[in-house]
Amino acid sequence: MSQLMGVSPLLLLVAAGLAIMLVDGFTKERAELASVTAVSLFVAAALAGTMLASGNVAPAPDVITRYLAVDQLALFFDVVICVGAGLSVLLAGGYLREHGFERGEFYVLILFTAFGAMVLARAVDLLSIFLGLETMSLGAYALVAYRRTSARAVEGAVKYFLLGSFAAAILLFGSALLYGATGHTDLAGIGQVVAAGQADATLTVLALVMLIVGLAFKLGAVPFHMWVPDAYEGAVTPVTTFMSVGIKAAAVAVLLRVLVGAFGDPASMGLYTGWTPVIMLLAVITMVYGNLAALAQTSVKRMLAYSSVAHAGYILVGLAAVHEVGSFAVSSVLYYIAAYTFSNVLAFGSLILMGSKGKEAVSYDDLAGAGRRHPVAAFPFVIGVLSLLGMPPTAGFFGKYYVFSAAVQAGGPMIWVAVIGVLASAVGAYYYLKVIVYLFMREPEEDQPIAVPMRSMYVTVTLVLAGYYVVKMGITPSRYLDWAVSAASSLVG
Amino acid sequence: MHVEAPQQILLLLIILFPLGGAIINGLLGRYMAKGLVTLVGVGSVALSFALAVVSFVELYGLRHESETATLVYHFYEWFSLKLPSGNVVAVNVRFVMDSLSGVMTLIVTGVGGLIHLYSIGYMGDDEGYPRFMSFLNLFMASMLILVLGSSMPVMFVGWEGVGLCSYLLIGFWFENRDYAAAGRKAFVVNRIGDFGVLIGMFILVGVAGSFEFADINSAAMAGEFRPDFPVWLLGVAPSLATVACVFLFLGCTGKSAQIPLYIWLPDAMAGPTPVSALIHAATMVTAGVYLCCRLSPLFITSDVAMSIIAVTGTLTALLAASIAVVQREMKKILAYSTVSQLGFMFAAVGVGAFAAGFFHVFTHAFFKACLFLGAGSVMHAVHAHGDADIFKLGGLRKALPITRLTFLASCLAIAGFPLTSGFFSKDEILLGAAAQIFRPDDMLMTSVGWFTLIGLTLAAVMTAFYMFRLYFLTFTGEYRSADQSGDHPYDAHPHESPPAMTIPLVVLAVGALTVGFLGLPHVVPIIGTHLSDYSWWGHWMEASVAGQPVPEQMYIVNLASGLAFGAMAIGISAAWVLYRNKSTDALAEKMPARLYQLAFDKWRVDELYAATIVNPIKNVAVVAGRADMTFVDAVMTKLPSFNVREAGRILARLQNGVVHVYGAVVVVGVVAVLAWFWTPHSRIEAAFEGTRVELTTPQGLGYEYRWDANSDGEFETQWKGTPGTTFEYGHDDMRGIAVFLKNTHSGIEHRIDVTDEWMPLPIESVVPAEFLSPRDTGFEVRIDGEFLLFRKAHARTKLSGMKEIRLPMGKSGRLGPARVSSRPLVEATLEVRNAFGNTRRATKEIALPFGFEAPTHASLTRPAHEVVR
Amino acid sequence: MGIGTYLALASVLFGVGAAGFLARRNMLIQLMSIELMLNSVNVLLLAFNRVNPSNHDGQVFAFFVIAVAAAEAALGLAILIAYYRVTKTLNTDDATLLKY
Amino acid sequence: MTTHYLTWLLAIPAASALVVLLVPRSWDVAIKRFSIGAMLVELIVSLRLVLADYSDAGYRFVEHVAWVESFGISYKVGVDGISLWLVVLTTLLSPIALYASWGSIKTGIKGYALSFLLLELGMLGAFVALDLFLFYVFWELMLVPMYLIIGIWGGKDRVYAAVKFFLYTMVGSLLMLVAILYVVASYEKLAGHYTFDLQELSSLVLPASQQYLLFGAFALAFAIKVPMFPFHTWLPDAHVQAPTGGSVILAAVLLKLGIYGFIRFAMPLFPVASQTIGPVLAGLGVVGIIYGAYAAWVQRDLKKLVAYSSVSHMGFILLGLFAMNRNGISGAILQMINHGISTGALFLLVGVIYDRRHSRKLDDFGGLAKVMPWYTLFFVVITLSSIGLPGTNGFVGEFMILAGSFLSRTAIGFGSSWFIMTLLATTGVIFAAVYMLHAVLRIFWGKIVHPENESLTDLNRREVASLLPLIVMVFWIGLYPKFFLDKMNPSVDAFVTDFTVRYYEGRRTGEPRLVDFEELEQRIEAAGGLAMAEPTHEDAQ
Repeated sequence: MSQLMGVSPLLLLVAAGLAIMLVDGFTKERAELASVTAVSLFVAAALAGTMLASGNVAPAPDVITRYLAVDQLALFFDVVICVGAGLSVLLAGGYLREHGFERGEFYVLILFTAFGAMVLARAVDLLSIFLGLETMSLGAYALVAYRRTSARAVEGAVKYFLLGSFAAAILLFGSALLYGATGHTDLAGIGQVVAAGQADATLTVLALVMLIVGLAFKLGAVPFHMWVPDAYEGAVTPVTTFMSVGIKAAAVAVLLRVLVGAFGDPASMGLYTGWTPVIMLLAVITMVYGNLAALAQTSVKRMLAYSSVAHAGYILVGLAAVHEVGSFAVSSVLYYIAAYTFSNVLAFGSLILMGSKGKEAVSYDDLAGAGRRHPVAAFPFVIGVLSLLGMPPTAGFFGKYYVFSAAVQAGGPMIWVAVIGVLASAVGAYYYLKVIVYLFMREPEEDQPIAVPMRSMYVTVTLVLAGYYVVKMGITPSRYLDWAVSAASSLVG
Repeated sequence: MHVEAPQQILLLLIILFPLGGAIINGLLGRYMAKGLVTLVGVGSVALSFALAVVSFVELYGLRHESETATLVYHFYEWFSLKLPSGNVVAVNVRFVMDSLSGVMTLIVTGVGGLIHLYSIGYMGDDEGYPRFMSFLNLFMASMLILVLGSSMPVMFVGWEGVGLCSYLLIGFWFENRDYAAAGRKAFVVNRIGDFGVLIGMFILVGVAGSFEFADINSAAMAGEFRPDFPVWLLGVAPSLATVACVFLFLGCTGKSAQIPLYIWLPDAMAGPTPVSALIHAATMVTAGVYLCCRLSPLFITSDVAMSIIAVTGTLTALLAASIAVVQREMKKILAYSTVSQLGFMFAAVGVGAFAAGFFHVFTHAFFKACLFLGAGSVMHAVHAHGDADIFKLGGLRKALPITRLTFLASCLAIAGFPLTSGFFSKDEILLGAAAQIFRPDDMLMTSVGWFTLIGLTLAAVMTAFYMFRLYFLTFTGEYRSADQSGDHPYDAHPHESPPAMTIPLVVLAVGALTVGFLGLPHVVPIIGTHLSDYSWWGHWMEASVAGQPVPEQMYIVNLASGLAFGAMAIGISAAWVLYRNKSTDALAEKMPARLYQLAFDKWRVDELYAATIVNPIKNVAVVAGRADMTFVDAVMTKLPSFNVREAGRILARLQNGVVHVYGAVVVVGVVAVLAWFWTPHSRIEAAFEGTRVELTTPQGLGYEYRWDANSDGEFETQWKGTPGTTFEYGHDDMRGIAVFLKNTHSGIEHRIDVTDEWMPLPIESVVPAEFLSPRDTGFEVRIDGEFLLFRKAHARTKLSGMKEIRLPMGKSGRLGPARVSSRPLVEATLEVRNAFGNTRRATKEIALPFGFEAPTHASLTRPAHEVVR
Repeated sequence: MGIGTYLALASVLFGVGAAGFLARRNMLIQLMSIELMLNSVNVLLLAFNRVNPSNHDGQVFAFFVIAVAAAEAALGLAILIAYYRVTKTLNTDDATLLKY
Repeated sequence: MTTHYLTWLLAIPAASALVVLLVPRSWDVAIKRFSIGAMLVELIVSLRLVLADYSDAGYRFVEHVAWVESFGISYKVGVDGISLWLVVLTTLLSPIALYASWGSIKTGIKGYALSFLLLELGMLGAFVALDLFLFYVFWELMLVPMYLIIGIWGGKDRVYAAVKFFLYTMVGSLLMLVAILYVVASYEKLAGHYTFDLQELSSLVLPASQQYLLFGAFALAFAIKVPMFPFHTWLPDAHVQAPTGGSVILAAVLLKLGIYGFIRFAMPLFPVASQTIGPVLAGLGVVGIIYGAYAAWVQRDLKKLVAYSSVSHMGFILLGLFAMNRNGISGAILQMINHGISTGALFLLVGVIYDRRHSRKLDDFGGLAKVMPWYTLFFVVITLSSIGLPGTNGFVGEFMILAGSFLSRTAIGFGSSWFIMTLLATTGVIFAAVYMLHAVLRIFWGKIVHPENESLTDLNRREVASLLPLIVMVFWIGLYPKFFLDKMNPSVDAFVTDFTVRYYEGRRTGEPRLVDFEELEQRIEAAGGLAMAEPTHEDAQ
């Protein structure tokens, strides 16, 4: 049993998922499913966190490590995904009940989706990547379609599903080509063959292109981001929250593992010849497009969707710096995704909090004057957007600092990427501030319905937790930095 | 050697009393009884006067011990400046009473005290009386700081302080917005002058290394101001002294109402009459003359500046007098008269007769204060507000006997009637001007002397004329408001003013008649006797004021006196004929109407300024104000933000909701990513090791490489998977020679490909112009065997006497502020092939950091197109 | 037959699938196109496994792909049905409630 | 022994903000008293800093605690003669501004007090930070409260103004962040460890070509804050819309941070670039002087007029700063204090009539001297200070700045461009009188034309209490500036020397390198000092 400690968070989730499925099937009373689910996710996170903090990763049998890495990086993502999912579940506990469509399968789905994401995050074999990806995606498709009577929800789900499957097929085709080119399906083996130059170059390059595309799609990088705003808007807000943190984190993880793990040799990475310039370019257009398009939104939810596209761009900046500064860049990406998880939960959670039954807050107008009437409820929103915007002393600032620091250290063209990045985030300031403007500086129009904050212990707890960590990771980031560094070291020595 | 008396603290108290009075009356006056206000206001000045007298006596006594005795009070260090030389110049709050400032202090406190006294009667009923007293006291304090301050900045405190008081007092009746505007005009115009004083001050401290007048003057006497001003102005190189003096004089023209900045003074008559008497006649406006006298050793260093001052003073005297001749209002006439008299003083300064100029300051204080106060008395009597139209007056000698007599005395003095004070002072001025004419071998000075002498004489004629025109129209004939006809007639029954007003009048009139004897000249005209060994005034002033020597030749003395007397006589006679017992403006009827109108409109100078200076500036300001929120804000804010917002809107539109489009965009992305990998990429980098060159390029996935290191068309290496190669270049590989010019300052580098033809070397492309001396420009370069030859391109470029410089190939050297080096150029070619079989060729020119042995002529001239590509 | 043939077949299948996905307006057919694309991968995997006979990774992989494809199809159909229930159409051109 | 005064200085507003945050909204009076009280305690603590000995350069009250060790980020604070008075200015103006606000702020007392406390924290932090990261954190931190103050309690177009303020500042400071990162990265490549410690980073000498870009990034951030023409257009909007207290702090302290940034960070780190670009910035300062004055002259809104006058005044400060000598820099620092006092007071005074009349249009006034004599007195005194009348504080600063720029170069004192710049700048003295007296004329003199002005009440006790300290400072600095200058001069002298040495080192370099400047300066001093001079002209060898 101790041999399975390394993957215990995974097992825990599976067990919890199965248990809840059973419970849900046999009871009508599902009042506390949210807390049970959340607790199990947090326990999983705590398990992973303890191992991560102690630095001792329990050894695992080869049969597992062949497909799923048991290392610091995996644990780091376990924590991020579980925490993201757990907080989303708590939000759901408040949100779904308030709006009256709470059903047990939601929690099961989110558990299995999180499971898939965690599998994906530690996948070190093309097969496990595919399986993790599909597990996660199928859960996510279903979650988006959760509110199945809503036209927006099902339309979002359809689009997400069609495009997601299309991208998955591309990724899969790339995987198969890679297998053909190297004769391996495990990333380590592939990496060795590629680095040695023994792989079939043509197939490798084609595979690389397809893998980048497939993973960039999951990450939501422009121009593979088109599903993001629609799916995010269509899904119920807790699901949007989870997608923007958990799924994105998993995508980052696998991107790191594939690009750095399998294609980490100078020739494939090369600043002038390999994937680095591609990522750099993706980063630039993602940051610019995400921020500019977010500017034009009237719906806060959709704005946050575009903003999450923009944040994918910042993450890619860190990734593009790996070529030059290695683990520093990797850890910057890790820190960023962790900081982003809390910030985003805080922002989405606040948006949830600002509405109540029949008066859900979605657009800016819904927020007008709410801050003046309910300053306590609006306060976390302010912290949230400021963190997303990257104002000190919040986690978001530190994350951004870290990523751009990596870019600047990488030097050369990366400095200009950083410059574009900061300018784009200055554009971002506008729409984030708009939230504060509407909350505190505007009054609702005459005949406009006024948003009334919901009263929910679940949401409150979520916001307190997320807000606490947003501030804590901004003021005393050392511990989390250390975790990110040690996690990064398991990928790049 | 300075002899210092023990009770210097008096100097401070002289200032502090009025200052304290100002503060008390200013803050609490509103709540105090009128009597108390008076006590504080007048009492403080009286005390100050008493202390001034005590100090002056002290100083007088000390003069017997030492010629240069001064009283000094060092208060505290204000702040300090550090000069580029590293010396720290302390700016001390320090007061000095020497012969010049001693006299001025007496004038200020004495005349000031009388005017305070007068104000009790004149302003006693005004509801702003405490405020008035407070301002007046504040003025006294400022003026005393100006006078007693031992250094430029401290003087400047008073200088601006009196300007402030002037502003406050002109606009004393602030409910009349025109008055307040006149005050503002005075302040702003004075500020223009202050601009000059500030700049002048900086030049002084830059050269003399001190702000103290004493140090500046000794530096001036040591000739430190003789060198040329380091910045060329309009293509000429004036001396430091000239520039400094011109700037300082600009300040004087503001404070002392000279062309071009005199325009504020006539408007300043909006203030209550005591203010006009004290500030705008007796004391403040003479501050400019005082400053010139203070710095007389400096001014006298610069003939150019002196000439400018003399000419300006003369022109002002003439211009103002010509305006005064036709004005109809008492105070306006007196105002222009003041401007004109100030012109006299500056003319005196300009011809080097500083003591005479200052003597005129002294006498002028008496008669002009008396005249203004007399005018005030008249206005008080007839209940005229603001100003009194002399054509509505007349015959007041009966009603106002004391006023009339004192007024007459002052008129005589200002006209220069023999043995009155004005006679002596004006005579001295003309004497100074005349002396300039006869200065040997100096065309500039001679012509300035002629101009000044003639101009001042004319002005003196007009002075006598308009003063007596004023006198006759006011006091002789019949009282024209008696029958209450005409517009706005004055009170039908004028009465003499109370004693508080008449006493000062009498005192001042007596002074106006008698103080001239202090300046009893050394040589008496016509008679030619030496009355005494020296003129008392001249001797007294000698210690602190420089100047041209007073001439003793009889012909000069007689010429000056004759002119002065003649001018007076002509002026008074003309006025007698035209205006005595008359009620109409006889001159106006005789003059051409348009000329009269023009003179009456003050030659329309205000309008000219408005049209040429004020309005253009104001228009620019309006444009700037509008442009800021439209143009500048648009360019800096609105346009960028609009662009960003629109870009966002358009980009968001791409997201049109249709799945196919989404899918298509994904495919586009795939194609784009693939496109990057479709063709190989390379980037040649060269590293040097000895004479071997290591050529590398980044490795790529599945890339193969082959090199043609010397670009001769033959590949040295076969296709291989490793990117690098090494190569040793020889003569035959050389493509040319490049000369690199590098600015060691900025790191900017410029490359020139050289041949064996002369080519210009654009040194200015790397070295900012400010670091180039003219000789650095215009180099040419060419190759000569194994050397580079540099030579000057133009005759003016000198290279340490050498015609040409040789620089061995591959070595580097300095050319002015730029570093030059030469490098042989070679070209490397690389072909890369990637997994898709696509190839790409890259070439790079490499400048080798080492030279070859003498390159052959042929290899250098091989044309580029012969190279096989 | 050389590996090239399989490769060509797989590519063609994949291309057809992709083209179908991009060109057809019916969601159901798009779903089928995706299945086609997945199947092309199976062809590839099997072919490559033949080149690397030391283990059965490719074949195992193919099995998984088949299984997952089935799951995906099931879920996809469910979503399409839900969509159809709400909108009464499966035409993608009409699915533009969410845009900009 | 380490003292913790600076930490107290930062902890008090932070803790007070926390307290205010937790107190219920309805405790208005308690919140008001508490926040003012906290700020007064703060003032007292800051006065303790003044007591220290500043007779040689170097930082006092230094505290150094590692914050994020792996990145070399530390909590390092200290004051020297340059920042000392700015700290005191902040602690003095903050309570005054807050106290004065209670006249007009009636809603959201809690949020307002909270914002003010955080603002004070940010400003003080930025002034005392000796770690670039820490500085940046505080620099950004103060942005948000100011944004809220303008945006929530401001005038009609407050949202536009607030967002404009925020975005303008943000764009500049983000580029500065990249530049900071670059400097740190360069340092790390040479020294092998990360640090944001200013004193450690100071040993880094970068090649000129890099300095230009980096200085540009820093300069943009600071120039926007100053604000330097043409980056000033946010200022009039922000000022006009901000509530009185906000305007006061904005003008009095926030703008100073731009200049302070130049002195503390941009100039020592990039001496070659500042020496080369400095005159350009000084030139833009001169443009600002004249342009600001022109624009101020034609404004009809009093607050806008004062705002543009700030542009003009800050131009003077830029000019003094880049004169690169003790006079100019000391003058600039002193003038920062002066501008803080006089412009702060002017905004307070504008607030006084705005509270009474709800208008700031010059046209709506006239003849107020009749009904509000005390107000008139205060206003005129402050006006005189603003136009630099000798005896008031404004004069000393302006005089030193102009002297500094005039005597900026060779022994005799002038290079032609500086001569002309000084001439033009000095005309600003004239224009200052023009626009300020224009305002005074329109507001106070003349007859009362609007009947509603006849019943205006004179200053009340709260207003007098908030203005009086400033009036005292006006004359104190005006009459005895030595007290202030003596504390800053040693630091400024050291700064100038240090800058000169750095400049020469920077010019020599082709590659980034580390130089032990302390040792170098000792060597130079031993060799008899160093005078700033033009590059010598050597002939080609």
